Amino acid sequence: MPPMNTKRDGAPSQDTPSSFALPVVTDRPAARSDVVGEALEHAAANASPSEPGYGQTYWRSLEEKLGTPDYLEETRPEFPVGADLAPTGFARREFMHLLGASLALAGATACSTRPVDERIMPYTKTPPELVPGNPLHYASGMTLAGHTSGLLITAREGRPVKIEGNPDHPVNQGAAGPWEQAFLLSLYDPSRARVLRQGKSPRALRVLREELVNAANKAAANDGGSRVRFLSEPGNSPLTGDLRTRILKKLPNARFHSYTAQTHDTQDEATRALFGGQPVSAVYDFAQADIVLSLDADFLESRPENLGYARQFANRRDPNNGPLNRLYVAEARFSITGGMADHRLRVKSQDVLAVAAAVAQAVGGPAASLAGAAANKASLKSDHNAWVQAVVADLRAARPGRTLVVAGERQPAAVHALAHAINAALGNTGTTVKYVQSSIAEQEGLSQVRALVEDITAGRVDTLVITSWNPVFSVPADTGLKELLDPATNPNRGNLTVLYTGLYEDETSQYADWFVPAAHPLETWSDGRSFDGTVAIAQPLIQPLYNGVPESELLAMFLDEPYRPAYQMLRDYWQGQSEGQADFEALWESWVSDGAIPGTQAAPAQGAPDFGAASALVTGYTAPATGELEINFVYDYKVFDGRFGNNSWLQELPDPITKMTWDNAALLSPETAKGLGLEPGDLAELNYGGRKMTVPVWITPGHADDTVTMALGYGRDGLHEQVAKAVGFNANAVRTVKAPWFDGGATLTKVRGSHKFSLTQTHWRMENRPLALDMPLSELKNPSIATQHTLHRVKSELKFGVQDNLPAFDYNKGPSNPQGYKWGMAIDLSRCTGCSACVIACQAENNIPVVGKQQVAVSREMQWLRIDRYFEGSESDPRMVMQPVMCVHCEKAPCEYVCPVNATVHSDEGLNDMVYNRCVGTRYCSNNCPYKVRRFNYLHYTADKTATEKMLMNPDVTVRNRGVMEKCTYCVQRIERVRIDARVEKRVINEKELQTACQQTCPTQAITFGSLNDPQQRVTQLHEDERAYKLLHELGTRPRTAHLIRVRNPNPALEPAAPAAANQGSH
Amino acid sequence: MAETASTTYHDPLEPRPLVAPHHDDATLNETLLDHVWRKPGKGWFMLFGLSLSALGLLVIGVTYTLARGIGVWGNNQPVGWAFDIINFVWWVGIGHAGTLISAILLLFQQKWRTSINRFAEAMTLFAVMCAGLFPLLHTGRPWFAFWLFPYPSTLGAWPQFRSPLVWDVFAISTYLTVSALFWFVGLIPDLAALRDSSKTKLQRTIYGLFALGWRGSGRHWHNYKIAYLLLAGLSTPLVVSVHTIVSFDFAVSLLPGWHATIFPPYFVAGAVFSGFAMVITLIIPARKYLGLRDVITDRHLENMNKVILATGLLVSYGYLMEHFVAWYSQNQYELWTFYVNRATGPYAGVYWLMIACNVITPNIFWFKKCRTNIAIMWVASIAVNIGMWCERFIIIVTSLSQDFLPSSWGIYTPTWVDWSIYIGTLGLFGTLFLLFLKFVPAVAISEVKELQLELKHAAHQHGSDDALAGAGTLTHGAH
Amino acid sequence: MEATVLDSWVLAEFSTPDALVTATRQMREKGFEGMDTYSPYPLHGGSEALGLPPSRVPFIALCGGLTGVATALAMQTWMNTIDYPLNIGGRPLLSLPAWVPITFELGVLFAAFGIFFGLLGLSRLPQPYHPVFESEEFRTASTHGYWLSVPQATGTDAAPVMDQLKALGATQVTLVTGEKE
Amino acid sequence: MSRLSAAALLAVPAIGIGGLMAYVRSPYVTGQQRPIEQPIEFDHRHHAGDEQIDCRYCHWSVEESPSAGIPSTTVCMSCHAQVWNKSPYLNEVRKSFFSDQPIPWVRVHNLPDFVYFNHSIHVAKGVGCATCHGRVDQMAAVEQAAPLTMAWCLDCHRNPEPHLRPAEFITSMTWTPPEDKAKAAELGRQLAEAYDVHSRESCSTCHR
Repeated sequence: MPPMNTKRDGAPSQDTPSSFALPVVTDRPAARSDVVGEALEHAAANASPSEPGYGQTYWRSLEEKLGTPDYLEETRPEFPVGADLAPTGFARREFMHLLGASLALAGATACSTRPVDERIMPYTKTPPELVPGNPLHYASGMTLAGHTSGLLITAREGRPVKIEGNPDHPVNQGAAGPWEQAFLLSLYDPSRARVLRQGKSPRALRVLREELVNAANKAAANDGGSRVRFLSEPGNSPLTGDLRTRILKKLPNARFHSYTAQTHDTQDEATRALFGGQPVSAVYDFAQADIVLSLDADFLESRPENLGYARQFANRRDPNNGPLNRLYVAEARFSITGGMADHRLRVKSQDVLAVAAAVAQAVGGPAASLAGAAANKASLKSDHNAWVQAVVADLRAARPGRTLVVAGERQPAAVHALAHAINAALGNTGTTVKYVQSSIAEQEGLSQVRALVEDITAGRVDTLVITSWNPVFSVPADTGLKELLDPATNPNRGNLTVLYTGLYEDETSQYADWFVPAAHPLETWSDGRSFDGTVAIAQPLIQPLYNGVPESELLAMFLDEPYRPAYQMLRDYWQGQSEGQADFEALWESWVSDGAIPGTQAAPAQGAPDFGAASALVTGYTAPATGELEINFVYDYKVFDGRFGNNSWLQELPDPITKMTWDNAALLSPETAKGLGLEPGDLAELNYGGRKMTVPVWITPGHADDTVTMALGYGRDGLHEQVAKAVGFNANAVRTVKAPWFDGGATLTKVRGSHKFSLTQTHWRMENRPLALDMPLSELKNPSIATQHTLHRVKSELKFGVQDNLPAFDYNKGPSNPQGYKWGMAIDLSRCTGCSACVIACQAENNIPVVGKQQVAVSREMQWLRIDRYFEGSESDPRMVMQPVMCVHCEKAPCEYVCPVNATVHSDEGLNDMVYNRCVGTRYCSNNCPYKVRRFNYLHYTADKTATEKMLMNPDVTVRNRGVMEKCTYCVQRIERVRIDARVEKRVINEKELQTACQQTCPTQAITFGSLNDPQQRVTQLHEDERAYKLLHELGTRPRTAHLIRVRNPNPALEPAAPAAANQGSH
Repeated sequence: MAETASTTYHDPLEPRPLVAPHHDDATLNETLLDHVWRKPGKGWFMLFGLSLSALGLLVIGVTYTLARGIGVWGNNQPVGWAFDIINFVWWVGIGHAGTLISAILLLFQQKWRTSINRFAEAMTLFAVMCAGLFPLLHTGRPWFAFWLFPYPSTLGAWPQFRSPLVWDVFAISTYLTVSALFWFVGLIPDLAALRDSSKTKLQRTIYGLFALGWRGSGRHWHNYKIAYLLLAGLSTPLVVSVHTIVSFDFAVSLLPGWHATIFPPYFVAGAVFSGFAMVITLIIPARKYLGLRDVITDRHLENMNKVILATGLLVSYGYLMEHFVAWYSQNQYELWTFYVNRATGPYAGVYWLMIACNVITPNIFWFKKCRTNIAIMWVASIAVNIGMWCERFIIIVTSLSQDFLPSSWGIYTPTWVDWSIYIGTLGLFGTLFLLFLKFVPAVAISEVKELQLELKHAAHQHGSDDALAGAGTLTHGAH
Repeated sequence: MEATVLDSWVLAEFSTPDALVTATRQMREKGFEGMDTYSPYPLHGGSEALGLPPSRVPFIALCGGLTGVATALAMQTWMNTIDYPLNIGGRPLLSLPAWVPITFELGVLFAAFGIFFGLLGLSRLPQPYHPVFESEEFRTASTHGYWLSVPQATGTDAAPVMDQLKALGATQVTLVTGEKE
Repeated sequence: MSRLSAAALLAVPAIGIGGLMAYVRSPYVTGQQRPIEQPIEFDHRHHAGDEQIDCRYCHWSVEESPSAGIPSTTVCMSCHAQVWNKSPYLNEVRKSFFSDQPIPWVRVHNLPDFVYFNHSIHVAKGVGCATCHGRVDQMAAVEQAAPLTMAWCLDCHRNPEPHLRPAEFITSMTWTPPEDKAKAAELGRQLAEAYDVHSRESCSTCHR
């Protein structure tokens, strides 16, 4: 556990909302100046005039209302007595507002001259745990698609400014993916919904509560609520589960349907079949697995539940940890996991079953019988045979229980069943695969939505409460939900009352009769289980900014109980759960401050898998149509199912594989595109299942032939989601319930027109340059002549007077470097999956602006850290290698000597300091930087930040003005803060207490930072590792960042050693 | 553009005259000052209007840039410099010809310089003014550009003298200052002549103010002659040093395509090349408009074409050497830049245009027919100007757009603001130049008179018209 | 300009530069001092005829140039090496080769200033007013006239000098009186 | 005449530039010598001078945070609930306390936003309050004592020893180094040694 943030302060112990012990922050003062109005006005201005029925007229009337003072009076948060805003609330809020403009936001107006007559607003009553100017850290959590991950959130004077993984959480272990980190941005998102409304009229919360209580009481009395339906996210929250139980007690005939766009339908189906209907999850242990076979499983992608897997896997890619594992991946599109593969087989998604069956057949045991059943569903392509045979041989040669086969969630239950069977046959059950009770007990997925749709169609529903994210957008088009909710298409719509709660006015909210703005999870108390069962307590960091209502409080309204705030409900629930345990108070405090409840891991599943029962899954499987193109739908690495669509950090994050920002595309392999006469950026008409859609085309090397892959989550049309609007196209429009993930029979025809994509990397070849080095471990140990030459170029000594004419500066402890640190970094390419969590971490930590699609299109993206993605080998079936590059802090920095004003200079400890306020912006440094890691503020990218958005800024980092160069600083603000703490305490900095933001969040620990003057530090050892080399070493820049050669562990049977060396790079 | 009758009667083998023989001091004075007193013609006003509208574009472009930021240009992450520095180098290069004509030819006592030196110096001055705009504008925060000057600030910080940009600041400001001084010192006697032949009190006062009270005193001439010669002597190494320093902007960096030791001579040659071309481009219409065919004769033009040929060959040699060194070093990055990126990359069209204009075009001047045909040389000179602009584009944009890491390669596309600022500087140049033509003697009158006298002496001594042409061998100073 | 001391000159115009030079030489041989010639361009042999010593402009230029070089070297060394030494890309604090361009430029600049201000100073320019400007005929001195001035003590008879000048070929001779500078 | 115009030619720019240099160092620009009127007539002469209240009583975060902290109203009221609790001068304080509205103090020492100054490290290394803030105990309304220009910061960072004082006098308004130059220098050396003072001049020390 890397205890970067060891201060675990702020376990609140009092029990009223007023004593969250957190400063209450809203942009209330801004609200007085009619922020609501402005937002809605903005939305109205941007709303499409052709919008049927729910367009401008509606908003104009709302707008008129918003203009009047009575309205504002009426819509003030109207909590029942006892829940009203605390008396301290206002003052702190006020303080924050003004503070936001001055002290805490130091840096927001960087590079201006000295401001005059600035006001300082001190606290009237300083919260006891807070020292103004110092950060506080709180444990919390984030729930995504049925998994709650543990977070550690940094707050400055009451503003959460950074999200990191909770080091005490068993899955996160300090790491956090892009989604968890970017979650923070959505908290301050000015386009979040803020008006509770019935139809077109704003309503007070009290009115809603009365309405719901009445409705619930009436329904209970009439028929036990048989006409009431709830559509919610999977119930991994114990508190919500308890509320459900209690609602069902009151309304026994009501029904809860669980749906989240990222379903576990098929894997669930498989495990339920194996375990006699029990809800069971498979938990993998990659640390034990010597040979891993992924059947279209992207288990290294950055989804929160994969963070632990990624770390385990990466530890097995480091030759210093023992023999490398070997990863085989069979998949259609290039995924993050596919990029890490030693051997990747490009197959259509529908052919994965054949691969699975062939492997199952070969390993024998229960697998063979299932494989037999699969034989007539799919037959292995002859050119896949050699690959499969090699995999089988490898799996069988490995020690029993030391292999692992993982099936992807897009694959049908049959593939999952086969994978489980193969694991059983290889003796992996109980070693690399463990079956535990699932943290989600109920059925979930599209089947649930289908059941709901049937009920509504049949007129069996009159009240529908939707708490799951935006089902109208996220379900396939043919589900029929939208048509049922839309009065224009459903004549009986009047009989149905729909209540929807969400963070945004989105596609679903426009059909809701009641819309309740939800409290952001960082604004309220909640809990949730991670996929391994561990319960995390998510505490709020801030009072609701936009009057959002917590889901738990909304559900509690159906119970007609005296009002209890979410905090009270949560605490009461857990007090009830720990009945009989002494001193609940202390327990609670430790849970909240640790963020996780110990001992809540899921129990092992009952019994052993019964593969006989699973054969029905295989025999019942209907293979999709072959012929034409196979269409594939995948979740997006950035916006997931679309719920992060309004998150500009994620929209601008380059896709790990395509490096595309602000877009999705129909991805094709080069051959297929050639066959169809399509070029990147062309428009094509997609014809599939009777539906047509025009899509822009992009070509990715390594994509399976005759398949087209489209990411979901784009083409959002939420009313107020300004960022997400009109980005990409909505692939759900052609998706069907029958084949939600892949199907055959699609065609693409070139049509007129083109689409401008914004990519951050357009050239995918290394042009034989020794940049991201990648070779089999055996090649590194016994290098060929070509490899020796390459290694010579990247790591040979630069002799003074021969290759180097500049005398070395003395960075040892001494007069020129009194404190004796020599900062350096090491990046292990063997560990890096390219997940991009570090990019978001850097963006959040360093106040990096988002520039928008147009600016990315002209190569002006601002991310300090980029992940270079190269393909090696043939264009049709290349290998992929990721290389994170940020400023390497050259000791002989080419940027520095060309700066005319000393704006970029070296510190005594070897940092390449960038002094924003001295920079005049000649851009010479960037021109002369061979790594091109410098970023220039071509425009004033932070100019239009609202007061609320400014609260996100890290006050320790200057917000850069236009015309100023910027770049990675090795997180110098962290160094200086830790240094000052250490210096005040008269000690040296401990390696553990100082981590850069990218290093801190990296799930695979690919990034290491520290002082190279200390031989004990990990970074020093990595710099001396035989794999360490310096990027563009031959230029004599002497970088402080070392990259470690990525080593592969190819199966000699598949990859003869000789040609590998030829591709290594140099000539 | 046919030639005037006054020169066509010469035997083609005979050297052409430097000053048409039918002038004395008074008529020279009249001819050369005529355009100052005359009301400008329609053509002048038309050109002036055109220049002013282009200047308007500059104002719009610059205002917009200052208001929004450099982002309104096409510059981006790999291509940090583009039109801004291309135009800077291009204008500085053009400026250099003026100084060279004026100073180097003076030092080498090339008599034919006298008719065109004022003209060329003015061109230098205005071109350097246009050039000087760009280093200022191209900074992200031009309001802090004064930080490049060493002054005792409250920050306690200084400029960084290892940076070629600081060298540039010193070089360009020195160059502008010295050029202005050189030009002004040369102008003083002519301003006095203007003052003394002025017809109104206002004219007399204004020209009198600028003439500083010059009376043509022998004691003044005594110091003046040596001062002017010394300024010329200083300007010569200065002009070489300025373009050397401009080339250091590139040569000192480590970018493939920039990092080359041949840059200083190659840049200086290129500057002279483009500068002489610009002189031709401007002087052909100007001498027609000003009626100066008698003092700016065909011989001047032919000599300039010879210089263009020579420098064009030098520039071609520079290209050749760049490619040769890239091949000889077998440096992977250099090879890519010179043999893949330039010739076949995204900007290959510009590259081949550059080759056509800079390598092929000057070779037509091997032929006397081309050297003496006004139409051909005018078109060729414009081609060279375009070619030299392309050269800077190739050096700057192409090298930047594809450097070491293929991951960060990018494409540069100019925006309307880029174009309007470029065209705007042409307008600024044109405006200043037309004002110069209107208000200041475009030919150094005192020098022409002196030359006239010398030529007459020589003719008298040799009793032959040959001497009119051979007068170049006469010394300039006292016998 | 409180001094009202008056000075007088005899001005004589000659038709050709050669005549002027010859006349000047002869006048000087006759012992006239403080004469000056006026011509639209430098006269060949004019300086010798007036008996002027070598110009001091080159010396001033040399001093200026050397001052520039010394200033530049001292400035760069003091600013980047002594007053605020910074580690710039690992380059030596005293990067003398990098100091060369500015040293050269500043040398040239100061030399040029030396020349320009030296010229102005030695010629006592700018001089917006001079008594000779009172003479309308003298305006040809900058266009096509060749003039000789001979100082004449105010109040004394100028006729002998004027006669002598006429004898030497002057086309016209006048007496000008004005305030002393 | 010519001398005069020549002199003017040279003198005008010289005077202009020189005047500008002087101006930017003057209190007009640095903001010194300008007592700031505060919403409450808080008198440091009384609190820090007469009553000898330690600076850290009110500015309590100075030893642990970058910010010395402006005292919250509760700090004022910890005394003024007892003393002067009816004084009309303290109306605003009481109003703030009971209405929970902060007192809008006017900032006196205002560094640009791109400068990160940290109080705790300076106090820990023996730089006293009065060193930068001047004799606050003699100011009726607090004014900025030092120019707070970068060059002024650098002066001390380049040679901190003369500005150090023993930790026990860190908040003292009256402590002065020994009269004797040699003794003062010796004390500076000793303190630098004892407090392990290594003032840094790297840019990122203050600019991040």
